[in-house]
Amino acid sequence: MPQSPSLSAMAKALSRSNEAVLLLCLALVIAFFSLASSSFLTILNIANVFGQASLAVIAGVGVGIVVLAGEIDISIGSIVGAVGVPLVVIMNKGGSLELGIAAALALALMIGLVNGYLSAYLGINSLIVTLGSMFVVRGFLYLYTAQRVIPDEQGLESFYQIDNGRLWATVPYPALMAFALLISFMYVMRCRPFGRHIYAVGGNPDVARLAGFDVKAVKFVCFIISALLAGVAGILLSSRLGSAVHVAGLGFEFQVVAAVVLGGVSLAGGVGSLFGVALGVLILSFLSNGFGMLNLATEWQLVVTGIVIIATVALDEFKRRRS
Amino acid sequence: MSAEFAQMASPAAGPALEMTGISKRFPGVTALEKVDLTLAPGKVHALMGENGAGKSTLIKILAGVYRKDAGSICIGDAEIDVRTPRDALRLGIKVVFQEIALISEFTVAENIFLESYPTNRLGSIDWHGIHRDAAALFARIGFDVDVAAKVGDLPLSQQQMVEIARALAHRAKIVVMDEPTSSLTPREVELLFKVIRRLTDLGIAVLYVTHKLEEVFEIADTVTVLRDGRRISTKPIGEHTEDSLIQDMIGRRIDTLFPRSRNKAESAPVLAVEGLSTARLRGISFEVRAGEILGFFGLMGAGRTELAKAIVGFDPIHAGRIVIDGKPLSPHDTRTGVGLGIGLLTEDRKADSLMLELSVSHNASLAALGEFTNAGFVNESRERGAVQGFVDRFRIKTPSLDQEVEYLSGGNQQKVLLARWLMRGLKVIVVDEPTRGIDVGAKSEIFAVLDRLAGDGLAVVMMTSEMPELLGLSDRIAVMAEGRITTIVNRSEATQEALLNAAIA
Amino acid sequence: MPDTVQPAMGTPTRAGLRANGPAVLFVLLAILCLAISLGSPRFYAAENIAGILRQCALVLIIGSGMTFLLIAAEVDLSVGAALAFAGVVAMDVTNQTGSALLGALAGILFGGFVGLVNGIIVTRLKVKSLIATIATMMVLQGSVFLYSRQAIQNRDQLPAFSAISTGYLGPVPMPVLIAAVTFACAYVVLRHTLFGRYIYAVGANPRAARLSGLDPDRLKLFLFIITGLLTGLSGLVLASLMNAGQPTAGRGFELTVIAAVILGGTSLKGGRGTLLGTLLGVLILQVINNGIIILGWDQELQLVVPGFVIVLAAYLDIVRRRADVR
Amino acid sequence: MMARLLRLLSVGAAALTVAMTPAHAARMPRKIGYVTNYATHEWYQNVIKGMKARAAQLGITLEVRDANLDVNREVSAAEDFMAEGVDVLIVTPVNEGIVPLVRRAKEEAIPLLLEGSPVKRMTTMVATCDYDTGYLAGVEAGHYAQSHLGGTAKVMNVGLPLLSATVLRAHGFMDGLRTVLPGAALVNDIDGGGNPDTALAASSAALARNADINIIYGINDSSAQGGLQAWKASGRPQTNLLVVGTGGEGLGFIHAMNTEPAYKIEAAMFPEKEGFTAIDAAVRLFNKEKVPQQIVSPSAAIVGAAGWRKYYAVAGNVRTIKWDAVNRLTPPPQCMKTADRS
Repeated sequence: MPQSPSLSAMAKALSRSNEAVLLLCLALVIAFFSLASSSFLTILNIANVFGQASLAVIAGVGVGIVVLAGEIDISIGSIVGAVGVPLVVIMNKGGSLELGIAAALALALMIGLVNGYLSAYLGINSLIVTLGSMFVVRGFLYLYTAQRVIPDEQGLESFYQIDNGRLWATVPYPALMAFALLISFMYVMRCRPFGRHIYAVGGNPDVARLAGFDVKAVKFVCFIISALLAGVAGILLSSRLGSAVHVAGLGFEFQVVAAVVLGGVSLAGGVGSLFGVALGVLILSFLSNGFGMLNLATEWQLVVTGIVIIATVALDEFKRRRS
Repeated sequence: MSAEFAQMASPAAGPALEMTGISKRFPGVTALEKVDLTLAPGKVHALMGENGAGKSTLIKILAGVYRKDAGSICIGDAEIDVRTPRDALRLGIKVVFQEIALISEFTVAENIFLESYPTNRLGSIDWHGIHRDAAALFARIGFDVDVAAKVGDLPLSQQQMVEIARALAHRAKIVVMDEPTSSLTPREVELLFKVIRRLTDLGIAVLYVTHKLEEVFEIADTVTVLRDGRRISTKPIGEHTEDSLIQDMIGRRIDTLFPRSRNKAESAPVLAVEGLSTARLRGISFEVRAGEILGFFGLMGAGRTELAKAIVGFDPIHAGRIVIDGKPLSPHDTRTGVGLGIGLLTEDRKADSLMLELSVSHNASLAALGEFTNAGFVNESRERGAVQGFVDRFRIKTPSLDQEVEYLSGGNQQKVLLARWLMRGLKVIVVDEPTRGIDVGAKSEIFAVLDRLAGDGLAVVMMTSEMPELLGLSDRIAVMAEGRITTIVNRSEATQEALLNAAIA
Repeated sequence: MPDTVQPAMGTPTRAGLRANGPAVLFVLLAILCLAISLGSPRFYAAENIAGILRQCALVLIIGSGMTFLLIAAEVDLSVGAALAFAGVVAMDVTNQTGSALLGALAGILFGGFVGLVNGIIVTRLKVKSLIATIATMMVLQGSVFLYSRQAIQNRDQLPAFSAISTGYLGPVPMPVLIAAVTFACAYVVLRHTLFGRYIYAVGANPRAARLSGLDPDRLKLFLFIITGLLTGLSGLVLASLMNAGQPTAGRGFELTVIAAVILGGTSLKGGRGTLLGTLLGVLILQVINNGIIILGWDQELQLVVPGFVIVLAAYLDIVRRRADVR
Repeated sequence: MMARLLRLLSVGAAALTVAMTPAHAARMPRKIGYVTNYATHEWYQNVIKGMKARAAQLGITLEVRDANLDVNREVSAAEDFMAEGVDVLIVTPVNEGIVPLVRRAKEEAIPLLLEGSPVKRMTTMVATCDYDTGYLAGVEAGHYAQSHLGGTAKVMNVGLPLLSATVLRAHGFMDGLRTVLPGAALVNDIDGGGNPDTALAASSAALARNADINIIYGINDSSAQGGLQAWKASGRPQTNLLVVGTGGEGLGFIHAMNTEPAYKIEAAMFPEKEGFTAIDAAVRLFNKEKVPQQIVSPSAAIVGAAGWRKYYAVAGNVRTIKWDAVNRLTPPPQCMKTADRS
């Protein structure tokens, strides 16, 4: 081979993937709103959108991984809401922020373990499993909080800063967090054996089994990753809201799944990339921000977003059938 | 690289692998009964037997897919325990299955190192090394392929080479090949044999599973024949004749395979295809008469399956017309096709024909269901009656009409699908590789059915890559190459050589 | 594999109909009713039963269509949003024309139209129904407010309109009657007609269905329309029940319906499922909801318990299938 | 229709400007941003109408964004407003999850006015008194029960535990009721989800458990109507029943009072007036005036069909507020109870 084969491989992969298309869409969206609204293309606003998108990016990475492994996780919305409780309660009881975060992640981990065990090892359809845990977790959340917001009474500066802090007073911390997580998981999916195993398991479980991968274990871990990332998103959110909000994350799962599919990840598994997922999230976030700028009523936002999703996915599907 | 190969070519001291008294039972059947098998380094050992004889079970045990119930497997004088495919690989056993075990979304190079990605000291995958080594491997076995290509984009034959290269990559000392030529062109078979000889030169022991006689005589050093899960014989190939092998395999003579009750039909054409062109086919024209079997021969990728799917209206066509009994079939529309009385028995039963979780009865009646219906309501008793009739007539082995078809053997599944078509009055039936993955017993039954159908005045179009099948059954033979029909000859003047030349042209 | 062994020999199972599936659910339902009635005899009060059945009606009407869709390996998440919109349309047209009949027709037809759109997006644009109907759900939730920002009241208090939900036929509440008829028709169609058999076929293997002369896409289009029409019908009943067209109604209703169908043992992969199962699934979920209130428990449990039940049922189904294979 | 309504409003309001506008012409904010929590709900549509009308009079640009009941979305929308640089920010909290937002607004020196419900560390809010509103209606209900229901009061509260405000209303109602009928009992206290269909479902189950009630209280109009519909669906007559709704959000309660015999009392909160008051409060904040913790927007208990005609005129699908009547209501300087102390 004349030039590095791995490079040519990546070049091929990119040309096949629809990330190029997504980048174009994103560019168009941004261009459109910049022209339509003077206050859109300001550093502060763009920074804001990245901050606002970060929750969905973080959770989207997790869900993306699960979908790439050929499963699905719609319990993340409930997890995002639930982890705030141990976090805030422990802080209020005089515990440290670190302790609270540990507890929050522990809760997420627990849910992930259950999801993973039921889906991967008992072989129950993951849509059913996570639908179930979505109900159960939200239900217990309501029970525990009696459907009241639990406010943070310590007012720890560090807790406030987690989501509301900004680097150089512009870049929101959550955006940095999301970026870091995205990059590291992109690296895992591309350059760590485990990442490749996920693709293999999603792409063709039988072959993966023959190749000696522990298919169940791989899926199991994917559910845990997804739950933990949802947990991280939940921690950021409760810092953003300065409290544990029982209704936080309601319907979040739909947004994220939509973004993941929009990002070109096939629900059949094995096809797609986390970069695509991030682009999917950004497109939706910029849309809703821009709509706000144009004072577009909620109803119109819903309508347009829905149509955009259908159009993009249909286009991608069309491309696939062509090639 | 060369260093590694040097190590691999270990002096042929003692057997590479010894299996003794291997037994395996499944609920209801005994798949293997005290089977012994010994592989010598640098030699090709052929494992023969009709489907159902236990070949696949044996190699799956070797591959760690199944666990053996009894017996022992030894490498050298150490007994080994193969729990998982990974174990097998670790022990230097590489099995190349019929269904290519590659991730089609991955590149060739990545697939080769699937089991154990080379990583740098940080534990991240060394992509550059992977592509370099992969290229080197293919150079070794004298096979040229773009290692950066997506496996899904390669033809089957090349995917098989990738599988074999994987064996080298893992320094396997034992390579098992399950029916490796079932989907290869003669040219590709040549290449495969070259590669196999390379492997033996490297001191690798090859277990070559097949049911094709000519190949065995060309490549094998020793032959073991299984029948009904028992070992019938193990001899050096020199001590075998074709007949003796067949005797051992099926305990019955081959000519009984192709019963011919008919004499050549001289009726009007029922199916006429004129200038048919699709993405893969160019100007195909032919006619089939009632009571005639027209065989289509061609190499892999000659376009037989495409033709089959086009003439029943499953795939879109660019040009040409298909006429059944004088009435034109509207293209890319199976409804009128079925209405006019043309049906297709597909090559890939699972993907294209079987409804795995539905019952034998529902599978069999699907196409004819309309005929058991009045005012939209299905008369189940009539339906089941009809199905039962075919179950008896074809001797379909099933515990009940309500059994999920998934749990039937390949042969019985094929009979169910035949019943699906025969239950409604067909004028033309197109059969694509009708005996793929079916054991010899069922084969001859299916041949008999096809023969009888033609006898009853059906026009039969048969796509096949099995020369004996072709010559045994067809009245006329059309040969295809690169989407064209190169020649159509009467069976009487057809010879294997002539057909092959026409196919390669 | 060429030499498939035949493990299932000797254990005949009613393929596609899974006779033993509903049995488990029936026992579950019986236990629930018994337990609740022990906790509170009021459970068996005629009006409570009527109340439960009235709630079941809404779910069951749509559930019948959803069962068709899932068996054909598709799904419709937009029913909740369509439910509300159809109710609004029905009420509005009733007010405009002064005829409850026209209103009812309009509501039902609107539902059918939504189904048509869903069907076209899925079968023509080839967008996976899971994502396609999430999108149409958004569109509907938005456009319903474009149609009417406030609840549309039964302006002229047409008794005919409220009768749709509050009326009785003998002892049977109207909605229950409507649901029963719908269910009966759906059951016969699925179990005894050509169409029903084709639904299973298309769900089990669309390519095989097409080779046998069916048109899977057209059939799926039909199924989306049917589900849509039934959603419209259900929306009409709801609107009548509330005596107004409420744009905000039906949030999350899609999950209730799908949960019930899944609980009924219908496979998300297609090709497997029964309406009997769906009926039991609906009854179980509504009995749970009702029981929690009757027993005066925390209403939050209305989320927790069904969650457990669904997963449990799915698990039992797997266990049973494993047993079948042995 | 919208346009026509606005014209009506501004005409009505124009008459008042003389009375309303402060004597010394204050500096006017250029642009006010309002993040509402549920723009598609009738209540907030009317709040927005009130705001728009007042802003138009004072020549202020008003931009409205909707959180659609998602507090995260609400914070984002407020963020965006601050990035755009509005002069005053008005927020209707979805819940207490906006505390950090309050701090950020302070840090960025943008005056922040809350509407509807309070949160910790806020400067001020404009709101009707939820407890008082319930209380007033409770008193009226008490009198009604004495004269029409034989002096017994067995209440089913179609509630919404989800929001502290709606909980306060229920408390207020019961306390008010007990001032007249000390024996008044809360028989069923259920979660109606604040929307009619959930309210309907929950109520019918609750009625099945214990139908021995004669008063249905709904924490908003949808809940009250859900409860009433459940009562009707169970085949009971409306005699000896009193239904009390809360909010006076839109046309719903007017229609109900006209057509439903039992729907006699409405705890009205006049959303238009609340919006109107909010804009004036925003102006005061902008001018750094001293403002109390809560600027109270008036509420009243409306009794019978005659009652609502006092405050509203209805033409087809449009209701028009009678400003003079509403403005004559004098709100208490502060509420009896608020979320903080509840």
